[in-house]
Amino acid sequence: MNTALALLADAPVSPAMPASIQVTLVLALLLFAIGLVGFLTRRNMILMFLCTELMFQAAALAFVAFGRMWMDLSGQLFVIFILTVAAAEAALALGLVVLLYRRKETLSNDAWAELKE
Amino acid sequence: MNANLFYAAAALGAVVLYLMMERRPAPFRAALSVAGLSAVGLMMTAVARSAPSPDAAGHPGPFWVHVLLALVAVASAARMVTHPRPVYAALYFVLVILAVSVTFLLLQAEFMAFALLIVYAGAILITYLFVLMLAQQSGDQANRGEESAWYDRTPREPLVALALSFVVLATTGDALFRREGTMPWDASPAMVSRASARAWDRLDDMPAKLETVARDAAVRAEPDSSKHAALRSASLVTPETGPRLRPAMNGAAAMVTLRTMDGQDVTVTLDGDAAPTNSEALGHALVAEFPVSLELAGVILLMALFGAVVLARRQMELAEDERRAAAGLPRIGNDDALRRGGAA
Amino acid sequence: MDLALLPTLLLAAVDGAHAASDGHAAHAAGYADVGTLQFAKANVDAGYSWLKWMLLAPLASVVLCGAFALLKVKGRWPAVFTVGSFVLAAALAVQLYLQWSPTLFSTHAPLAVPLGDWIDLRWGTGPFQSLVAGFGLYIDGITMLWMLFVTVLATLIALYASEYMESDVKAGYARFFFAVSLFVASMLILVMSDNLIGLYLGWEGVGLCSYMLIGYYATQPGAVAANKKAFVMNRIGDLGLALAVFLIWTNYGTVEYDGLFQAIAASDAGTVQGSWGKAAIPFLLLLAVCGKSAQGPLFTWLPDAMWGPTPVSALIHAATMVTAGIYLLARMAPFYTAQAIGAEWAETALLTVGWIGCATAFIGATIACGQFDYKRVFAYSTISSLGYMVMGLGVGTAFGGVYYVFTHAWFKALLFLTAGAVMHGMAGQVDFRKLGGLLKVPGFRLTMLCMLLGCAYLATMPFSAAALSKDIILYQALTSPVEQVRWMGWLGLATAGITAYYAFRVWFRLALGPVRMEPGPDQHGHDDHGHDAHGHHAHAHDSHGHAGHGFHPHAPGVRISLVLAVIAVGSVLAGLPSYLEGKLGFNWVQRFVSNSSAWIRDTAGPEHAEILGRDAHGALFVLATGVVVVGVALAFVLHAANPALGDRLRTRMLATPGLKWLATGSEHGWWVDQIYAGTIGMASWIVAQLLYVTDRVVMDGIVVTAVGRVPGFVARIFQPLYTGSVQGYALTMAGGIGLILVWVVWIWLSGGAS
Amino acid sequence: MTLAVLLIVLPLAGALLCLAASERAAKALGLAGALATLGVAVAFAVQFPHWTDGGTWPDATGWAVFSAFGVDFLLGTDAVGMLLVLLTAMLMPCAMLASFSAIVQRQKAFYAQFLFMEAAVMLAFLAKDVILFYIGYEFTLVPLFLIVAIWGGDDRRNAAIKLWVFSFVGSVISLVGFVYLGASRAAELNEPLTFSIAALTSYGQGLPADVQWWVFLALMGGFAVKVPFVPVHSWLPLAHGEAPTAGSVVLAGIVIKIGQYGALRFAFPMAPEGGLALAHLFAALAVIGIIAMSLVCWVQNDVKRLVAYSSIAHMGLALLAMFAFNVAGMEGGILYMVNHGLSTAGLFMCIGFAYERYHTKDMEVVGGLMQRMPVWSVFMVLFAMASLALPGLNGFISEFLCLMGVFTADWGMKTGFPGILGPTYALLAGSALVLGALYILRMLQKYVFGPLREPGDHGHHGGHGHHDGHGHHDGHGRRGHAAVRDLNGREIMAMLPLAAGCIVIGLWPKPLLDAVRPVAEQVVAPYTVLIERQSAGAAPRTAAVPDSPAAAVDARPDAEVIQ
Repeated sequence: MNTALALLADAPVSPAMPASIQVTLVLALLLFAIGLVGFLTRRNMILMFLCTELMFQAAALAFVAFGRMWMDLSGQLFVIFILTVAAAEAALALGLVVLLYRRKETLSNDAWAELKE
Repeated sequence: MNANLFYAAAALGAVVLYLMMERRPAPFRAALSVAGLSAVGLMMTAVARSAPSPDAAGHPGPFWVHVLLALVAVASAARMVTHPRPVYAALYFVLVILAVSVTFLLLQAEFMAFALLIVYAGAILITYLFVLMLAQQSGDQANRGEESAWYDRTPREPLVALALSFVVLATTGDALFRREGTMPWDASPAMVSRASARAWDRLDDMPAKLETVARDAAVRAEPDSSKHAALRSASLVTPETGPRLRPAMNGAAAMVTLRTMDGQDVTVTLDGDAAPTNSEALGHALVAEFPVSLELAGVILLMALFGAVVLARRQMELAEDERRAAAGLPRIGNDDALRRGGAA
Repeated sequence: MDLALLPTLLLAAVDGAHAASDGHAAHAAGYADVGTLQFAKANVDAGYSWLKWMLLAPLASVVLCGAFALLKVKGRWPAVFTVGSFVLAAALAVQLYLQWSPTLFSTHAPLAVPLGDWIDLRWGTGPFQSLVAGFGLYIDGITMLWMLFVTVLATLIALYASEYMESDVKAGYARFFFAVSLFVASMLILVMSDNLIGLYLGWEGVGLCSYMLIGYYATQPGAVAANKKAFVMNRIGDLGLALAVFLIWTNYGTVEYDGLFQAIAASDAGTVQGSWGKAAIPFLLLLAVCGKSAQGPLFTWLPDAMWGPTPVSALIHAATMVTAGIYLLARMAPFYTAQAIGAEWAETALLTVGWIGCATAFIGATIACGQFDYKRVFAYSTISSLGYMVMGLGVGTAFGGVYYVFTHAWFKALLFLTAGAVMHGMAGQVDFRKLGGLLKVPGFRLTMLCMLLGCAYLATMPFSAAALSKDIILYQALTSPVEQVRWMGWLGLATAGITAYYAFRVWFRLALGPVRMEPGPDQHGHDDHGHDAHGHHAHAHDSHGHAGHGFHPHAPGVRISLVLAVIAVGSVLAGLPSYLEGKLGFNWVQRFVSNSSAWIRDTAGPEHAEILGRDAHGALFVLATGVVVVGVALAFVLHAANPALGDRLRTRMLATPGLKWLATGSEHGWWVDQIYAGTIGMASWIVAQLLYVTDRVVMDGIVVTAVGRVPGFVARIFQPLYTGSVQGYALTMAGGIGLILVWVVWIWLSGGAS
Repeated sequence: MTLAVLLIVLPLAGALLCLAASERAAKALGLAGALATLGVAVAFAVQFPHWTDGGTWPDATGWAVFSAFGVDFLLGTDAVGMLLVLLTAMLMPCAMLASFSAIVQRQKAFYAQFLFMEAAVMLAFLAKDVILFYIGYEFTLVPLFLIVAIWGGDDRRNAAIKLWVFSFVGSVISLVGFVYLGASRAAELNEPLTFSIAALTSYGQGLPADVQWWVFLALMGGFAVKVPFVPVHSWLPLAHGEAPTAGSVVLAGIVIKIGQYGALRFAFPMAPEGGLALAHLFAALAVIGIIAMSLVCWVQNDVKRLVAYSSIAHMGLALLAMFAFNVAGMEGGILYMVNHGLSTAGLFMCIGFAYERYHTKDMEVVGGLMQRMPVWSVFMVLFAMASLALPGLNGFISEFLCLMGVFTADWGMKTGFPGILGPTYALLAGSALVLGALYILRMLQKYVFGPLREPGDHGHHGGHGHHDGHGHHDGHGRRGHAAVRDLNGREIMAMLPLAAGCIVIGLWPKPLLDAVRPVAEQVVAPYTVLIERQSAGAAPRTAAVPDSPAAAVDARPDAEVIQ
């Protein structure tokens, strides 16, 4: 595996060093990207919100990882606030969704395009 | 890092995600998951400096556990955004949260890990599930026999979306990992000492804990068990000037003075274990450094509460309206306002 | 006098004029050049500050009458206030004359009385560093003359009006006397002010009062149109006056007469050659005169001014206000001299003045011949007489002009007041075709005799005050070395003949012949319903007249008769200065002129001169008498002896194509009004409408709207992006973020890296 | 300083009170607030020490509002500002009195708007800091917009929007000039950023000519909209036509004066060379405005629009006189602000009162009102005469000085009236004397005099929006106009101060002249220097720009001046 890596690698393999931070950051990136995909592709309003939550997760991960990297608590503090906002958003968003659902008996956001010119 | 590898992996991931968006036969699905996971793994390796080394003390958890968690999280996230049935999607999201919180644990963010579990998996997700159930059961007739509604089965412009998120992912990753030496992928001694100094300050701010840990340390340091009782009742000495806690040069240790009942002073040296735990530190930081933000967070929650209540009332009115409409009575709710979406 | 040589004289007139035309250029300088000017410095004497009561008394009456008008207090008190204040003013004027004139005539120094500050703008101490125009008095000969006859006539006419306006006691009585008092105050300010801006104040003040009084019958559209016309035409003149004041200040650094005249006297004739800045002054002043005295192109407002109550016509539009122009010319006479503006400019200015006056006199007279409204006849005769006065100043004798102003004030006031009396009695009938034989009507004899006197004076009967004063002008003109001036003289002579004709045409028609009394539209004294809306009083030919039967004219009362008598005597006595000239050795009026800023033109023509090769005095007498006799005789034949002949002649004229224009033209004032309305009026109206449409449609409509539309158009371009689906917007946003990231990472970072 | 602050705070407080109070108490509160402000203004004027020497007062150092942006809250003004403050304080109660019966809906809001506007205007006139001025200048727009948009006539939306867009764009343009001056000053002298008027003035005068050209264009261009100059005037007639009476009064009496005040206080002193270079452009615009607008007045049948157009012409004359750059012209122009404020406000009030009774402003429909309302017609004639500059009334002094300044501006140094316009302009502008008489008298002829004409059923006649007291007229809508009464005591009280002002200023202008002269001299001084330099033959420093004074100002002997 190392040889394969070496073949692919563009640089000499640097001395041993645990890369958990990088891994976490990549995870964050991936989650964010996937969340974005979800937000753009899902038509279900609830799931769209769920995807935003996914992106929140990504952000939280990144915060914690960087906080760990710099040995600083601010990252985790930020995550606390993210949690707060997420909770608030969930409450309101879901309330709205239910409201809209009541109006048109569907969760598809195609039903709501009144902003169109 | 190896940019080409990174991009290649990202592209592979995108393709996999695209293919996951339609229902596939089982073997195809297996192949897909293998491809996707390997794409993730490749990405990890592309950014990782090397094969993981046996863990050294003080370094966050074992590398492979990280990778494993990442795979789980990504896989379930991918499933979540592609699964045709919303309830399952929500459940996959719970999985993501689990993985993430464990990652937090590994990153020594214990409090956050548990908070995430409780708040998300415990509270928010349940709300989501409630709403989904609520909508699904009444939405069934819209499904025309399928196990899920059409709008859950047909993604919107998947290619564009994937292309965009590929760009975001790839470019961001590139920006993060391309240039060597711009980021201290692990804490430098300077950072460590600064962090420990901050930790000692926090401890200094917590006299009660400080006294306890100091007594324990003193007892541990005192071979003569006859003195233990006196030490256990000793109290902290606060000098006229300067802090009670005097960190050592490298910050790895700190000294504090205790005074026993019979008035003799004992200087105790505290080591890293005495430093406040993550939760303690977090709490301290929260109230000592970000009180205003804390208040604001509270205000936000309150407002959300109000909003939720208002919406709830509106819904009740709606129900009322529907009943009146059914009975052929004029509606009382402001229809136009609602139709315009200006209800709330 | 032998009328035998009259024809020969007339025949010889033309070539005679030619004969004297040689050496015109040589004498030209003498015409405008009166040598170096000298003006006695005014001596400031605050001891005379009691003169302020001359202004304050009428103003007090203004306030009282105004209060009465606002509080709608009925009653005759306004008349009492007005007459009382005028009496006081007149008394003060006389007092001033007795007290001050000896000093004036001995020292030739005018009296200056500072009363208070008005405009006081100083931004330095040097010359041209201040614009000061206070409430101050500057009293020299002409001022005193004007003060005297204005106050006295105003008193009499106010008295007359107090009866004439009886029927308005419940309506506009207070308003009327408010305006009259204000008028006298303004007029006195005009003549007594010691600076040009003060004069301007009075100048526009009298204009305002004329405006208010012409429009006194405010419900009559005609009256309101007339007073607008009067004000606007006067405004044109006022613009000239304002510009003249600017120019005067710009050239001499002061607008106060005293300093101004000193500055002119000090200026060196050589340096002013070709300076338009100075040369324009007399012409702008002339423009002002044209406005106020209804001269030249601006004369058309005066006939319409007859919409006002007749006493107003008498006081303002015949006796006093319209002579303000002549006052201005006399006051500013120094500007018409070579020293002030250079020889050729000065002569041009003088000739312009002369010609304008002469032409106006002639045209006015010709129009007067065609009128059937006797009040309008007198109006045009006023224009004509004013033309005479202006011509007098133009041909170089301010004395003649001012003297004629003096005499004219009396007999013209008399004429209007008699006309008023007739109207008053005949329910506002102003068409003399509908009246006749009034001499036989009991109660109207005095009136008609007074009118006879007035007409005789208007016709400048020999030895009448009017003749004596007018002949000075003619003498000056006809004996002038300048050919053009002599032509003015001949034209003036012709005008005199025409004047004699139309004056007596009116009188014969009114006084002689069978008694005819068709009442006018206006029936005050018979029923009272007409008074609540005080409009019916005007001589408007509106439908609601009443049938002629059973009409009892009511003869003028004691006040009117008294005033008529007094003014009649006054008109006769106005000739005294000439009658007594032999005894006193000086002419009373001339002495005023020679002790004023107009002294440079106080001559009555050369002592020994020739007209047509004969002694000027005799010849002029014969000529003047001749034309008058001819005119009167013609009038007698056509309107007294055989009125039918006159009417037939007129119908014949109207029938003959070649002569039709003559009759109709003079009846319609040579269509001047129509021409103005058709050219200037119509053109500017069209332009104005175009401008308005442009402003609304083009500026506000098209341009502004177009500009306003731009953002809308821009928005249209991006509209398709807004599909309304949330994810559409999210997609756009993500795309934007992607682009930024691509730029950052692939261009910026790569550029920065390695 | 406290008095100055009070002048701004008092109306604000009054406005808030109005909003808080009940509909019934609104009138009383509004009037009380305005009167209290008037009292403070009078006290301020009494204490004001610089009536005759052109100084500014009070001189207290303000506190930095946004020190980062160099904005100091610094109040103080000179004699001209004082006059305008007094005018404002005097007009506001009159305007409110005038609208007691006209405004029956949303009274709280109405009177509150007026007090808000008063506060803003006071801020604009008292500010010693450009940005403060700008804040006040802009804020006047909000109440005005609302007044027109809520209580206006039928076309009020259109009018309000035009009013807003025009004024706003204009003031933004001048803001650009201000910011440029402030920023470039801070950059060039590398001093902390400041917007104090004094600093910017002294800095602006030092700028090179072509820069000044742009600065002046920006500042004056902005203020020209407010004045308004042709061709950016088209918002004014509409706004006047639609605004309620009090709105027109304030708009004509105060708001458009802020534009002229801005020109006087900022545009002229801050970029003299630019002013000199652009003088002929703006003077030409002014002359066009005078003549064209006067002619337009002549064909107006909407009497309110007539007065609106006339005030465009009048302000054109005032600005023209200022562009003569000599003491007489500047002084005349400044006096014109006050006098025009009095007479035009009075005219609008008269028209408003008649409109309240007949609900039409069309002179074809209603006229000859003298028979119905003699007292009203007295005021009407008085204000009309004042606005056609009859000597003895206030209009005369200013118009005479304006024309004189313009006329004598060409005589170089001799007259002590250096300037660059000259007789040609004066002659053209002087036509205003005649045309003014023409249209004003036409208005009187149709509207006041002549046979009585009344709309058949005024209940539904003419454009009256929801604002007018329509309700109490319906009762006798059919029974003709027997119930139409002459002015009542309140209305007379509302107009008396204006009438008194017209007469007093007309007969005794000396105090005003003395108060204004030093200020006029200060404004003129730099121009005198420039004109001297240029007429002395020194090459003008101006870059090649249109209407560069090089063409216009060279000392010409009188003989050659004949055009």
